[in-house]
Amino acid sequence: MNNFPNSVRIKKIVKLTPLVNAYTFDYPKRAKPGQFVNIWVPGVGENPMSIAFDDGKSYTLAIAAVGNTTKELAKKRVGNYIGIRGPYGTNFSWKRGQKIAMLAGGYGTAPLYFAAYLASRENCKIDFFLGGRSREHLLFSDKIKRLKNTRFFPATDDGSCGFNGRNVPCWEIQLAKGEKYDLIMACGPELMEKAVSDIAHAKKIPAQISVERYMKCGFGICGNCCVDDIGIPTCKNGPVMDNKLVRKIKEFGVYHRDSVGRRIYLMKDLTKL
Amino acid sequence: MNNFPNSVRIKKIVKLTPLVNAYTFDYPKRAKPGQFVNIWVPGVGENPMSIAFDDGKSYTLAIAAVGNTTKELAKKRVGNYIGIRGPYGTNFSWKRGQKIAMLAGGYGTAPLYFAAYLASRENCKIDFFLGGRSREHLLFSDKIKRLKNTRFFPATDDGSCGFNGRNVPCWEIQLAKGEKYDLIMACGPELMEKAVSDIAHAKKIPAQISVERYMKCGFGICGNCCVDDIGIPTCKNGPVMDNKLVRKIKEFGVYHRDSVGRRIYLMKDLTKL
Amino acid sequence: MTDLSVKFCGVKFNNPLVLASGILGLTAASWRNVVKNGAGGITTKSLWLAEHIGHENPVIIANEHYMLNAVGLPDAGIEKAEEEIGKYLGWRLHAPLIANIVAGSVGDFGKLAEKIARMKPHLIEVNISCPNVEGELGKPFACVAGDSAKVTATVKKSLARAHAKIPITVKLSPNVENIVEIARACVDSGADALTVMNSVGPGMAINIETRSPILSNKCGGLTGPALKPLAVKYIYDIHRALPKTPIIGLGGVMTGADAIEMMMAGATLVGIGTGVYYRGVEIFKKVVEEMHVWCKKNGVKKIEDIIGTAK
Amino acid sequence: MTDLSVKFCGVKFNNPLVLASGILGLTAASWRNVVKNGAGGITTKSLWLAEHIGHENPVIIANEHYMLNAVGLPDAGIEKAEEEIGKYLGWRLHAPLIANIVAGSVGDFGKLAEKIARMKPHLIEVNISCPNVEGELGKPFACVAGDSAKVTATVKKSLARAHAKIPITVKLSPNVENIVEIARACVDSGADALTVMNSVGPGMAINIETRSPILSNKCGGLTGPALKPLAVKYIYDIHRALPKTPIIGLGGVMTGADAIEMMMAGATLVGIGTGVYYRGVEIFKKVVEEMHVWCKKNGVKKIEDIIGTAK
Ligand SMILES: Cc1cc2nc3c(=O)[nH]c(=O)nc-3n(C[C@H](O)[C@H](O)[C@H](O)COP(=O)(O)OP(=O)(O)OC[C@H]3O[C@@H](n4cnc5c(N)ncnc54)[C@H](O)[C@@H]3O)c2cc1C
Ligand SMILES: Cc1cc2nc3c(=O)[nH]c(=O)nc-3n(C[C@H](O)[C@H](O)[C@H](O)COP(=O)(O)OP(=O)(O)OC[C@H]3O[C@@H](n4cnc5c(N)ncnc54)[C@H](O)[C@@H]3O)c2cc1C
Ligand SMILES: Cc1cc2nc3c(=O)[nH]c(=O)nc-3n(C[C@H](O)[C@H](O)[C@H](O)COP(=O)(O)O)c2cc1C
Ligand SMILES: Cc1cc2nc3c(=O)[nH]c(=O)nc-3n(C[C@H](O)[C@H](O)[C@H](O)COP(=O)(O)O)c2cc1C
Ligand code: FES
Ligand code: FES
Repeated sequence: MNNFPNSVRIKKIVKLTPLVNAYTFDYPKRAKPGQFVNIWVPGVGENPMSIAFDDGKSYTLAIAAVGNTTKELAKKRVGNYIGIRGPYGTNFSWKRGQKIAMLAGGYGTAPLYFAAYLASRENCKIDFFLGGRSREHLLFSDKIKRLKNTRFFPATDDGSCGFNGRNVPCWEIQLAKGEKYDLIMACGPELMEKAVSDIAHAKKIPAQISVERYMKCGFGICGNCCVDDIGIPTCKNGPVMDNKLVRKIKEFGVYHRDSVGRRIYLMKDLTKL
Repeated sequence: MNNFPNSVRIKKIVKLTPLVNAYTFDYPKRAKPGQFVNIWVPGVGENPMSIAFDDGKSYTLAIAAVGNTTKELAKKRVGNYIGIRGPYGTNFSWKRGQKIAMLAGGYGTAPLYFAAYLASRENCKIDFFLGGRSREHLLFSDKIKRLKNTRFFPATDDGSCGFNGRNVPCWEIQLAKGEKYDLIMACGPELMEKAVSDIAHAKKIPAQISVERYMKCGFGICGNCCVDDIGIPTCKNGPVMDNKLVRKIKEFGVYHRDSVGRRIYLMKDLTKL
Repeated sequence: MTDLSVKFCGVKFNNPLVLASGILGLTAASWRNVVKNGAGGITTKSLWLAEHIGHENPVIIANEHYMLNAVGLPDAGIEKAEEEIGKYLGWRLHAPLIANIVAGSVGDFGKLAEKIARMKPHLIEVNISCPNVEGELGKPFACVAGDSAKVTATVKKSLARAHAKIPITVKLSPNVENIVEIARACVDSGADALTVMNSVGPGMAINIETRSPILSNKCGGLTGPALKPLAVKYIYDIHRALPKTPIIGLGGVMTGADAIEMMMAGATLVGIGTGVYYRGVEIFKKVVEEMHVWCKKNGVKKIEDIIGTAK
Repeated sequence: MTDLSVKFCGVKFNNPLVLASGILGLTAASWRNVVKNGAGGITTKSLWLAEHIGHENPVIIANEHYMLNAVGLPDAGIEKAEEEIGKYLGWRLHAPLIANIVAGSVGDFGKLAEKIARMKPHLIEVNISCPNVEGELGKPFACVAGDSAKVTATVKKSLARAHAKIPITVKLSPNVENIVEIARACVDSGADALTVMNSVGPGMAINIETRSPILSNKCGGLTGPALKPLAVKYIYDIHRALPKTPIIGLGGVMTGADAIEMMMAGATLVGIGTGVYYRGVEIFKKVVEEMHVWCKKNGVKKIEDIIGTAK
């Protein structure tokens, strides 16, 4: 019941891509893939970040330096204090031995790598469709390659690595070849997730999707992350949601709400909806 | 950790003596002999009362109507609400099969009856020295008589029942006859308890004594019940204390403090101490 | 079954529990979700005339003892209010909507009230007591009887001008020394009801490793179960001074017993906000159930019978 | 081992934790028992010039969320004070004695201060902020800057007249809107230090089966861990406004981290009262131990170095 930030010292910082650093620190609570923490940079701000890995003693987060809090974080050194609270939200789950397709994009790769790491050890068969702008922006690709029971399908917009294009079309090729999956997991840009949701729904394949919204508290009080029209908070009833629930989210893939609750449309022409 | 009064409905009221009524009510917490509750009469006051009996479902208290709260209480009917919080404080304890002398006076009889009821079922041999003004003021005498392994030694100032005199001299007669006790328990007027403490100390017989002081909170905060010179609160470290500790209480049998913390001497000439 | 329904300024509520302003209060969908979880009525997040940016995160911190918040009253302004209120009322749910309004000047309160009234919420709650928002005097309006009266009168006048017969409740701050005087000033200036109370403080929490106040605003409103005795005392005093003025009582309500206690002090409606943190959004159903159990055990047929019966 | 000693108005304390006034504070024996349990210093229960009867029981109620008290400042008067203070000082313990004094008029404060000064306590704490005791204006002195200043000046004058060089700390009430203004008025009138803060409220708790306020005084001072953010905020603001005035900070301190937080806000000494309810009288030893562990982990050599270092 304690949602005050815990001060943790950064133990390790590894540059993963030009934009993304991996930060590791000891943390007393355990996490499951798909869950997130709020990371606080004193005097600057606080933002939700998925847990990229939990080795039973420390967490690793993969953080892209995009705005002023994450850029300030990028200046931190090993030994500096940061504030962490959580883990919050729901997680990806699977059954032993399932055949799973994972569709990951951007920093969304982090929780799915964590899931793949665990599921592959419960002899699930994993097809990991990792999309990104170019080779250097593919997060954790070397680690994913080394996972057993896992086939790695990179997809880059510039074709510099693997399939030349988005990871969803690359996945559809496998489907067309008759690949059967017991479960789909998607985490990344919303439009990618929307496409996965539509396909999984059409083909009646169970799917779990990470629905991310602008978050303030992270524990179901402020209401900023509530989605239309079911009105539930994605920080508490998500971020990972079953596709049956995601299908009921009218705004999914259409709009989300900013920090004052105003509707922001993903694509201009969708405003008519 | 909840020290708010619980509202309980009075289940049974039995007149024990001209002054003392026995009140029975259901209570969710279990008690041990020697412990007390604070009984609250809304709009009037609240006072500490020993638990005379706990049958595993309900408490019975034996309450003398002496001042305005207890007199107001005496007007209550079965079904009326009263406020109870506790049980507070320490309790009498014994080992299976011990030979125990119990010296009880006034409402002090209540906790010792409760102890005798339990100890006699753990085949302790009990000599119960019950003192009081006259036959009708002897509390629970019929119940005590019916306890097995228990010898009943009533003592009345007016000789109307049993030994004509105080219960301590009556007990000393038994000691003189060579009765050996493993344990002494005393609960009643302080001067009676002081005499027991001195005799037990002199004869090196382990003894437990109920030290009662003016109480307000009942859980070790207000300090009103702290005894000189060890300064510990009798509501929390007592009321039942080992005689070794009681010997360190300089004020025991000499003075106590009233509701403003002023010293009140039991006997006028002791003020020089 | 006990009849838990209450009438508040003529508006019927199926049970006396209303969602407090600022908790899960941004969208119609969220209000409906709270109604689905048992609330008898809904109060919106504070609505501004125009967009109002809140504070940076962290804005809410909480532990087992208390919650501190300095969300900073973020809002997207009147158009968004119209969409959400219209959408909610369109669903014809049986849980009345209380539109909470806030403004930085007395004049804006009037303008905003008029625009909100056109959307026909069941009640308008005038928030003059947010500890993090200060009026001209550098103090919340609610801290000065004169200011409170002026805002109340201005809102009533503008509603009358717009021929809107929507009752208004003025939300008072606990951070004053003369709450009864301020309550009276509001009622004398036309307030139909009073909401007692907003968060306490502000208070501060410092992270000792980084020696930094945790909230980005450094301090924030203090709430939680431990603050309930303040709300009960204020409601008790105000109800005795103004027995005919209905009260929405809130502040630390977690259980059915708390809600009953608040009604006995003098509240007709009971708000729950921080309780959602300690018992989840299902708290409304749980508290309604606890009230039923207590009423049955104590022979209360209609909950309205216990209002203001504390000795 | 970290040096936890602090100097307060020239008086040395082995650790910064002092027993708050009103808890286990009636007799020298009780003070010694608290020192034995780790307190660095002792504050007496409020002392009156003459006998003062407190309220009937119930006077203290508490649950896991808060404590409400309306003990009513009972005291046996000056003779008893002389006995107990003399007895305690006679034992030459290394824990300074802070004599807390209270009076119903400005004049009595002066007379009482002079008599108490003769008993040579290490410090005198002037309690102008008990929520249940009201001055002429029907409000505690601490609620009016002018009254607070007058009491402070009177006490300083009478001590000077008695050539008593005992530092005084004035105990402020949290139930005000301008605590910094009142703090400044006290310091300008000669207060050597400030004690921040007394209990909040008053608040009320009603027993719903009997529909009766539980405290015999109906309402009482609110304390407990949830009130700490108010104390931290007040200490933070007062220390910034009056950096040279040492502060005894108290209000909801339960752990070593709480004490450190309060010192970082600006307190030199940290009081613990209600904490004895939640963690027993051993709380002083426990908190001292927790401060040692934290200081070791964070490289703090002398506890005085952290005073007022919150950003
Ligand atoms: C559940 C969840 C998990 C996330 N996991 C990761 C992760 O593992 N790695 C990573 O790099 N990023 C992650 N993000 C996104 C991350 O929160 C934003 O990149 C970060 O907040 C940017 O903050 P900023 O202050 O640096 O930039 P800003 O300039 O403040 O914002 C840049 C963009 O980030 C988003 N953003 C900002 N604040 C928030 C907020 N409080 N909540 C949600 N989105 C916000 C907005 O879309 C904004 O446009 C996650 C977001 C959510 C909701
Ligand atoms: C641990 C303990 C156990 C007790 N058990 C019993 C019992 O089982 N049955 C019983 O009849 N009485 C018992 N008493 C005594 C009982 O508390 C008083 O008789 C009762 O408080 C009288 O209150 P009153 O308001 O009716 O009378 P008052 O006129 O207020 O007081 C009459 C006398 O009762 C004593 N008294 C009053 N208030 C208190 C108080 N708060 N704490 C302690 N003593 C007080 C004082 O000696 C006083 O002179 C016990 C007292 C203590 C401390
Ligand atoms: C996170 C949070 C946000 C709040 N926002 C508002 C607000 O926008 N407008 C308002 O009038 N009160 C606001 N409040 C105050 C609550 O409506 C309520 O008055 C207060 O929290 C006491 O009730 P509670 O203890 O049930 O939360 C907020 C409280 C919290 C905890
Ligand atoms: C039971 C009780 C009695 C108190 N009596 C006094 C008093 O006599 N004089 C005084 O100045 N403060 C008194 N106080 C206030 C405390 O000294 C302290 O200022 C307040 O309780 C906040 O600290 P805490 O949270 O550590 O208890 C009392 C508090 C309690 C709980
Ligand atoms: S982030 Fe506050 S409710 Fe989800
Ligand atoms: S009665 Fe309050 S300390 Fe014992």
